[in-house]
Amino acid sequence: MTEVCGEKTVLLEVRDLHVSYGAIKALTGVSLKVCEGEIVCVIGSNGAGKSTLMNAIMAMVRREKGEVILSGKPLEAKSFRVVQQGVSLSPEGRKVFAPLSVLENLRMGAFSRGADKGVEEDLEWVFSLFPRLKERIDQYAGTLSGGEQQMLAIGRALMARPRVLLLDEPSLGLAPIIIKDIFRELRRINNEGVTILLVEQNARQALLLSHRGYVLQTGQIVQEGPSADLLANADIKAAYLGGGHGAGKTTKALS
Amino acid sequence: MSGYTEGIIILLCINAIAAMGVSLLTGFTGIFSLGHAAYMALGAYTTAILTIQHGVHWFPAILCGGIVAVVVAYLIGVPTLRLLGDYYAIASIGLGEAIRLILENWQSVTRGARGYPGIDPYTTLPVAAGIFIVLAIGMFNLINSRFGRACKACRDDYIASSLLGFNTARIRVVSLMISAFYCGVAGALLGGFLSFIQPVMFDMLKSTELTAVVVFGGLGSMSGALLGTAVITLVTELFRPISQYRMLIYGAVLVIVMVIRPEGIMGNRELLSWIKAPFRRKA
Amino acid sequence: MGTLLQQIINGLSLGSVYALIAVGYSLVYSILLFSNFAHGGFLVIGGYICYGILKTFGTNIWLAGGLSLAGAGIAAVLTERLAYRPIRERTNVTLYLLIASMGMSIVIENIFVIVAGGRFRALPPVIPTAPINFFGFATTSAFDLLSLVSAVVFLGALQLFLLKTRWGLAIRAAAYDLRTAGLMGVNVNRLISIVFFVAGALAAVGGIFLSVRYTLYPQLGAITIKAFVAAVIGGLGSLPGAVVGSLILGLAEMLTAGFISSQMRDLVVFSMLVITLLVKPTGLFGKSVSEKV
Amino acid sequence: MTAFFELSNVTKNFGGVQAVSSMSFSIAKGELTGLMGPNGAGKTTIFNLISGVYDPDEGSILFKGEDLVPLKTYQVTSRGIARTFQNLRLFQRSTVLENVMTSAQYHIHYTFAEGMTHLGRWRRKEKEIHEKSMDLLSRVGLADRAEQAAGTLPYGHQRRLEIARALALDPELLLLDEPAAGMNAEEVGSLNVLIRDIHRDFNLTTLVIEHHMDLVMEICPHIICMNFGAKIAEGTPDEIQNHPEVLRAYLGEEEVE
Repeated sequence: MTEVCGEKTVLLEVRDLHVSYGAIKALTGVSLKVCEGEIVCVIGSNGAGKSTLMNAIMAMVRREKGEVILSGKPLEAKSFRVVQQGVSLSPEGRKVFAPLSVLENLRMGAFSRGADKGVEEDLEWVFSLFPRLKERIDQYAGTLSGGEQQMLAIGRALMARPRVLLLDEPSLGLAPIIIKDIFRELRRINNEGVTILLVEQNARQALLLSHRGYVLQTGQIVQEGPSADLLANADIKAAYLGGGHGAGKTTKALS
Repeated sequence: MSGYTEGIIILLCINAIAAMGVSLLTGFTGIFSLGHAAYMALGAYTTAILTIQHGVHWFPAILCGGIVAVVVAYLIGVPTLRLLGDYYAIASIGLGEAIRLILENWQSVTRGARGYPGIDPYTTLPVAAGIFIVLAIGMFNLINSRFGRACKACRDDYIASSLLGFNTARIRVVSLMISAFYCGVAGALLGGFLSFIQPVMFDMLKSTELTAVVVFGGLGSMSGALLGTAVITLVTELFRPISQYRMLIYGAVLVIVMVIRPEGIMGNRELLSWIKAPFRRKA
Repeated sequence: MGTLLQQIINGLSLGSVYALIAVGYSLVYSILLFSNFAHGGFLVIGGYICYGILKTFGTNIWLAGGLSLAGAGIAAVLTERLAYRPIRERTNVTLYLLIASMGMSIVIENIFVIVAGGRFRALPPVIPTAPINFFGFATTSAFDLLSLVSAVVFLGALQLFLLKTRWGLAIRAAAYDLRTAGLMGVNVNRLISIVFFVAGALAAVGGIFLSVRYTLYPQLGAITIKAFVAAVIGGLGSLPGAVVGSLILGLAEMLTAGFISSQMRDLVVFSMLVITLLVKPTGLFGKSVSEKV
Repeated sequence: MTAFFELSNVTKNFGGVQAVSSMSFSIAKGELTGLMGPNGAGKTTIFNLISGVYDPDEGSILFKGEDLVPLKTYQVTSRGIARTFQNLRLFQRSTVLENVMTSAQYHIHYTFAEGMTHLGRWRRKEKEIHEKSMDLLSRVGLADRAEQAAGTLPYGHQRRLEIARALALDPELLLLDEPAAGMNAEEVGSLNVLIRDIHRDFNLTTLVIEHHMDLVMEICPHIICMNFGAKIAEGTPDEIQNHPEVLRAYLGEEEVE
């Protein structure tokens, strides 16, 4: 665990993160590292705490204990500061601003950059990644299809020019063919130098895309390693498909 | 007992009856109303008109006052209580003001804005205290019964409660009707206590005062509503020499309670939790 | 015919003042989803600042008006910071905000009762009220036209702000989803302060015109109830709804006063509220919101 | 011969997105059926359509021969259907016991006047409600937590409390929406046992939405799998496990090694 990044530098580090909602403990001591230029995925079933992890990094929920560090500097406890520090999130369920146009949604993504001249360039960059968005530039976001909304949500998060892009379930509710498109674009985005941390239920897709992976189960990391290893490891399927109970049976069925 | 003390106790009883009504609606059913003074007005005017113009004895007249308030609450409640949250709060202001305007403009019956004088002083201490005790017992029993639990269920989660088989719309209306009855009776007693009523006594400020007391005492606590009434009525008496500060204090109480302790003095607990369910002690 | 035209102009003028108040109220509602009952207080603060400055420093309406707008805006921001923010940060129960705003409304009103006294005060005659003749058809007052024009100017400015600026965009986004707007790097607390400032300043404009129309007194804020009604008729949280609802209400009031009886106008207002709530509870432009199960 | 419960050709759109499309299935009396599928497949929407939160755009939902579509939510309950919620909907401010009593009173009546005066049947019936609730709480293992505020229970316990609250309605058809979400392996194990036991002991017909594939496989002899609002497979656990569509839905579209 000591040197996951080897030669590369650690860009984002989560250290012993705890989060509770009232009496409900959602995260109990999550630690992980994301290296410069990497795609890291966190997989786990419904209710494992994946979205809570994303929201805690973004300071949308209170980090009860532990910290999140970006290039040696702790991320602040206010969401707008986190975005300014260089982390942005494409949230679960996309959450595009339905009554705003595609262009306005993208401009909202660049809000933290103020009057930065690079915004116009980045708009073109996002349109080059997702040409469908350019075709629908003046359309209300609410009228887009699910896949287009997901593209918009990712594009919007990219408009903040983040050092780390967080993605919360980009495959949620999308048809396989669209998921494939989106994951292909994610690889391209990564190739252009954006470090990505994504949480996914669609474990196979996420592991195929990422370099390294973590398995989250009821608020704790239970396994980690290079994605290829995780993918080959039969227990993983059981871990994210279920609580591990009766794992042998399921694993057999799926192998 | 001096007349002054007696007056304060009567006033306490009247305010407490109205506060219990509002507490059931706001604290237990989760409906925020800003028009409950109108139900007091209906009770007060009905009783005054019945006793003076029709020679009815004060006791049935007070009951009628309560019943008129219930009927109006029903007519108003059925259509408007479908609305949730702020919509109902605004509707209740509108309805409250409309009732007050009708009382002001219906000269032939209500004698208009100048008020209705000459009401029998039927609200003596035994009458006020007796009615208060009966209504208080009824209210405490009610919140510890099926209906009380149904109200709280609607307040906490109306979707879940409708899926647990509660007709939430009906529970909201019935809760409004009961609270209107309590306010109607309180209004009737107020008329008998002051011997004079006037539409302006039942304006939005009065409604706010009722809510302030309940919020201060604790939303979801009936004994809190009584405690709130006691504290606020007595403080008001203390501040009588500087009465222009009275409303300022009401307002400040609302804000401060919401900021510091939104659950009020009592939270949603009762002062004497054994009132809740006598047989539960052995459990 | 002449009377009708005249009442229509008066109605639109009154409606446009309601619109200034209703739009600010609706704007706050769209972001925080609670009815800010203290909104009427901002109007009164604006009115008294204007009155005070006109009385003390002579009759420069531009200075008095500007300071009045700024003062009411700042008062609104302070109200939010002191009373609402601590509640917002602790809970998402909007009922608590509603009750606190009721309290703030009473506090503001009674501060003026104590400090300025309950007297009715007339603003010095800085706004012309001379009658103006309309091609011989009707006469209306310069004041009515002026309040109509001012409302159009201020609402137009608001519209430009919302459509053309970065913060305006953020406000529109936040009106749809405040949480997600926060994810975009918007300082949500600052955004809310801006919204309250704008709402307070617009209320002050309404307050100045209302104090000319009805004189100034601490309970003048009670008139916001009509703006609330207008906002509900138009659809809570919708800005075009607030404007349309206000104009309808202003017209209804003036036509009732002109052709039926002046005592009936408030009753008409409240019956319109009831009818709207019965027929289309979400108002003319409102969206129905359903909770996720 | 009509089925005990039958969904036929049910379709529901939300603003152009088809959440459920032409879904049909039936459940025999006494069956323990699993409804599985990835997140966003439309499982919870099915529950909301059955319980009357939404009305379907097309199709019918028959329970013991009666169409549930025109009924309001509280009327659906009165026909003998109870459910739990994916995002817990307990009465947070009430105690654990009060939560169950709130639904246990559904079949134990006394009049409003008796409630107000605490005379007549009040004492006896309240006691009945109380005892029934305590029994159910012991059943789900929460009896010692009865006086605690529901919102302060740990996650797994809150899910069990929801089950007790639904059982207190004496349903014939019980709908469980992701009862194991957020539970750890150990809790899931004992939940399995609980679901199977109550299904048997209360003579229930049960429909369980579950994301945990192994939980469904272990307890449900009959499984329906859906994705994108439509049924993709139905059958026994063995059939489901080997169904290519199911594996694709769960593990991504490529062939499974």
